[in-house]
Amino acid sequence: MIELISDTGERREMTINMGPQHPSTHGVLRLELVLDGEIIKKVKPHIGYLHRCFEKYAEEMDDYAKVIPYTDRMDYVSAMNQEHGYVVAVERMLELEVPERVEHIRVIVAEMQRIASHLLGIGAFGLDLGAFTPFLYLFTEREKILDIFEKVSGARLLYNYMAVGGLMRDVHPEFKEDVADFVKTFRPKIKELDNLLSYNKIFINRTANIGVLPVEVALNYAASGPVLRGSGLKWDLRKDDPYSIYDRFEFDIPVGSGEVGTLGDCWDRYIVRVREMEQSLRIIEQALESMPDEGDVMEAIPKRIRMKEGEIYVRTESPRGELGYFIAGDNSASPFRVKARAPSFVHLSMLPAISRGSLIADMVAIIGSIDIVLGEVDR
Amino acid sequence: MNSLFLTNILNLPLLVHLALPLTIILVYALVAIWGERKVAGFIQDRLGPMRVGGWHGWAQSIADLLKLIQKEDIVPTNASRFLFKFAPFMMFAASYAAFAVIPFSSGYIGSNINIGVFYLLAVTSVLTLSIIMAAWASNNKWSLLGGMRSAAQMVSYEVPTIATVLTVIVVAGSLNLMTVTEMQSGNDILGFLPNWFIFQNPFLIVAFVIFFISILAESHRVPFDLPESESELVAGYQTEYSGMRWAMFMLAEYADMLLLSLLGAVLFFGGWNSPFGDFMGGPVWGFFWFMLKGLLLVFVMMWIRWTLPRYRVDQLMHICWSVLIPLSFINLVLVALWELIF
Amino acid sequence: MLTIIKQGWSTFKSIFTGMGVTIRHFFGPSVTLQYPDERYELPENSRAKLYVNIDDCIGCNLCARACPVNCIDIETVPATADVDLGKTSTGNPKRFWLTRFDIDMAKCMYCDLCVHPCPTDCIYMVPEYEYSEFDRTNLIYHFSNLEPEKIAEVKEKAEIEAAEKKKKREEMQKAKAEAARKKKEMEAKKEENEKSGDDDNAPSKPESDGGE
Amino acid sequence: MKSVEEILEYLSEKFPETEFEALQGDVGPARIKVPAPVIKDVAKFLRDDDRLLFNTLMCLSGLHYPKEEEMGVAYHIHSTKLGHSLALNVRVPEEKAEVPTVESIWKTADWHEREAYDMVGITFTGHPDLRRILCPYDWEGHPLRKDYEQQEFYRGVTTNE
Repeated sequence: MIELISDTGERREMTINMGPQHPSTHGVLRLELVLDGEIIKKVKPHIGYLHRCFEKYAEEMDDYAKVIPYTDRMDYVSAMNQEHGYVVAVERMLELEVPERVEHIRVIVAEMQRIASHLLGIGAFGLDLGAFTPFLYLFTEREKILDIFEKVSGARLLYNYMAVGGLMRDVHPEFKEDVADFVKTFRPKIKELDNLLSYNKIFINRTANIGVLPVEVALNYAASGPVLRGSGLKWDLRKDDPYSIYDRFEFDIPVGSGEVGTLGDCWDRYIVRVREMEQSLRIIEQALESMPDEGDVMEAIPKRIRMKEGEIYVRTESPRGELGYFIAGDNSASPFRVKARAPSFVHLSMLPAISRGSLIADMVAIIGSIDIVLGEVDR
Repeated sequence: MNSLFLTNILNLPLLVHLALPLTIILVYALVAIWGERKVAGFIQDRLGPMRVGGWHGWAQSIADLLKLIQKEDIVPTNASRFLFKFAPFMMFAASYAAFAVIPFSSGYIGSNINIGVFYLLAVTSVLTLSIIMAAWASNNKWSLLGGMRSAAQMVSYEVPTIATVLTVIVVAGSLNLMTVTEMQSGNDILGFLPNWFIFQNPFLIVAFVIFFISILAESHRVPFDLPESESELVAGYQTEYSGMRWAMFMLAEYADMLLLSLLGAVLFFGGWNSPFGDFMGGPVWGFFWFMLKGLLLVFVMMWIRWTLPRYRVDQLMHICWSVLIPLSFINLVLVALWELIF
Repeated sequence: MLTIIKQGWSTFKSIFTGMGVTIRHFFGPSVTLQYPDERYELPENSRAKLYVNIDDCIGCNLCARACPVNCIDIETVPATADVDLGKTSTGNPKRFWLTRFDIDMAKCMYCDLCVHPCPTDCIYMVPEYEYSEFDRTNLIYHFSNLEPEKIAEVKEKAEIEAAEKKKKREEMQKAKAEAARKKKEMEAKKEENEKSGDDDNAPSKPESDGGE
Repeated sequence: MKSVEEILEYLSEKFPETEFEALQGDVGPARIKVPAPVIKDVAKFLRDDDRLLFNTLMCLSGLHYPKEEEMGVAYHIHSTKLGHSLALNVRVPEEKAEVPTVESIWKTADWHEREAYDMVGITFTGHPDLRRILCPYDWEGHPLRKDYEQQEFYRGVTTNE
């Protein structure tokens, strides 16, 4: 039997394993919790259960282009963004010019993917806190995005759509109408989400003032994306270190403001994601307007990639934060070293720092609010 | 009312008295589990079970039951075997026993005792005991946490429940649920409203709100489903249970839900009284009205469940001790004053 | 006290707003599909299953080389001189017997990378998604349409031809070596001749390329 | 915004007896090669100096150069205040792959260094909790070394297929 009082009458701390099979660790994350009652005294994350050797595979491939399908599988919730980061990195290394149409399509699908990923992240966050229904409403919307992606690329989850210098195939003829339709139907859903979840008092009680991440700590831990913005720093790589054609579009960077609690709490991180979806819609609209109708998306794809010698670190804004690819090339067709700097990996490493002294229920909220994808943590 | 009929029916053989509530509970549980899934489905823009049985998968619960009966009965190695096996039955027995004093219609009540409310509240507290028993006997840390939460929660929420029940008792002046129901017959308020307690006294509306919140907590429904919160405690005290024993827990939980809803219907909505005075009255219609009121409350519970996230342990306690309990006692005084003046 | 009432009111208000949303959905239509009765139509270019139009395949092995997971296994046997395998629908001549063309769909990662290099567009993805199997080995699709006997036959033939060719090549090489030796000798002679001042030596006979 | 040359100047000003070197590949920005023993001091200087303020460590990667028989660590740092980035490189010989940790400067290095240790086998001296992070604790070898050979059995289970 579990004994919580030792023979001498002292209160004993209880060590408990949360995960790897636990409904709200978002995959196979294992947390070793030391509990005093329900209060967490110590937390020790153990990762690696989903390690699929992305970096080793990348080195084994005899072509830079063959790595792209593997990038999909890192953060399987936002595959387009992962590909986008990789192709941007390789293109920057090859100093390759990409056609206008390609860039526009890339931005549109990447922003749609950002919305899809946030929908899942928010939904799963609600699910962790016991709200099942918003999760399914958001999933309905996500399905619409995936339907468009399926028409575009032929796959629903792991697209392998972007290629170095172009795209694997052109978009379907009704692409613009489909996307415009989605944008139109999706806007009211954000309002509905606000009514159902964001401003629900119970939800606020569960998330405000929980897992507070001050901005200095966030920077010291190299947090990025919605986690950093939730702490109040206006920092978005699409604006601060622009890649692709993001510098042409007008959009705001939503930041946390401590509206219902302390700055940098779970609710701030959550609401930043919600507001970001609106901004993504704005980007999509602008991109749709300026997207050229004609153009070959495959013309700039090099027949064979032969990399020069050099090291480069290119970062892009994935839905979860700064997705960096460190690529080292050595005059051959096969990558010398590809390291993916995954935002979830970094965010998870600060879990012990922000969750000390909270309750088990808060732990669930914190994990949900930093929105990790274990595929990306373990790569 | 027709006391002759009443005495006659109370002399029914013991077996009938045992079987009637049991049948009601079992049929209700099958319907309610199916219903809950349908409600969840419709709320979530889907359809819920559709395949078993034909129309809207009506036989889904029966199929599930058959499956659960066939399952292996797993007892964890280090569990306390006897308690582990016994807890689900104890839980079901507790909620089943409480049905004895529920006046299903003007013609049928299991036991027409004069301390009905008292008996009901006393018997339902055994639920807490069985949950702790299940949690502790499983020898699982998650279960234990769930059990502890449940104990704290149920003990706390019994206070506002009892306080609000007390307000009704103050108005009714009787602990006998049959008498309480009979007092609410007729349509006299404003000429057309039924004489239900909820319409009789404005403070009883407040009492009902507190009562409803408390029974949500007592029956572990969202937003107070902490003992079993599947995303935190991996189903809490039910973690190690499987097969028929787990089904017993579900059965007891749904029975508990109905029990408390029916209690609410008796105390605030006139029990088996028809909302239209004598129209559609009588024992059979009475049963219909009574179940309808109870099921409506159950529906609201489901509706809430599929809308809201859940509270945290300390917030739950905070709501109980610093909001509901003071409010319910103030309300009790106010109700009493209202009764004194009018 | 006032704050408690305010708090309570805002709590109730937000709860009722949420319940309003859910009850609207309760009476709204469902978005799901009753799967076995209704089926989702995949867009025509969606990637669900690999298919090979074996009649068009020239056995160039490009798809197998492009595959990141090596799920395509091709074995070819060169067609002997007496057989004409014809041409593909795209006009490429076929030169190989495809004795094995297996795709292990259990390994496939649906990346579409094998489709692009194909010179005859004979390997492509088809929108067909119901092909689960109880045994993993059933997911290895054999696209080669040759009978085992035929395979054995063409292999034998090819072997014989290859042996002949090898023989010829060896002979050729011998001849070449011979010619080279002769040439060398000739050149040595030439040098001698040059030394002696005489200069009317015929150039050495060019050896044939072995183009049988 | 400071260029690599300027930063190099500041560094040699601050650490006169150490030699810094700018590496330039065919592509990509120049990187500064820092001798391993001083990396921690350099990192502290880079973070705290008012002209530089590199307050985040974006990425830390371990590399293995089999030709030179060297191990390398690449640091990519960035300043959100001044908006400039810098890449540092550290090279150590293969047989004595030890690099001082920068975990106390940038907390994020904690897991990155554990990963570099796990993947290429660089020991970070002074790291508070240098364990394997992605592979199991009792895994043999470091998978991203170019001379890595996969063990055939792991706890009696074959590692092939």
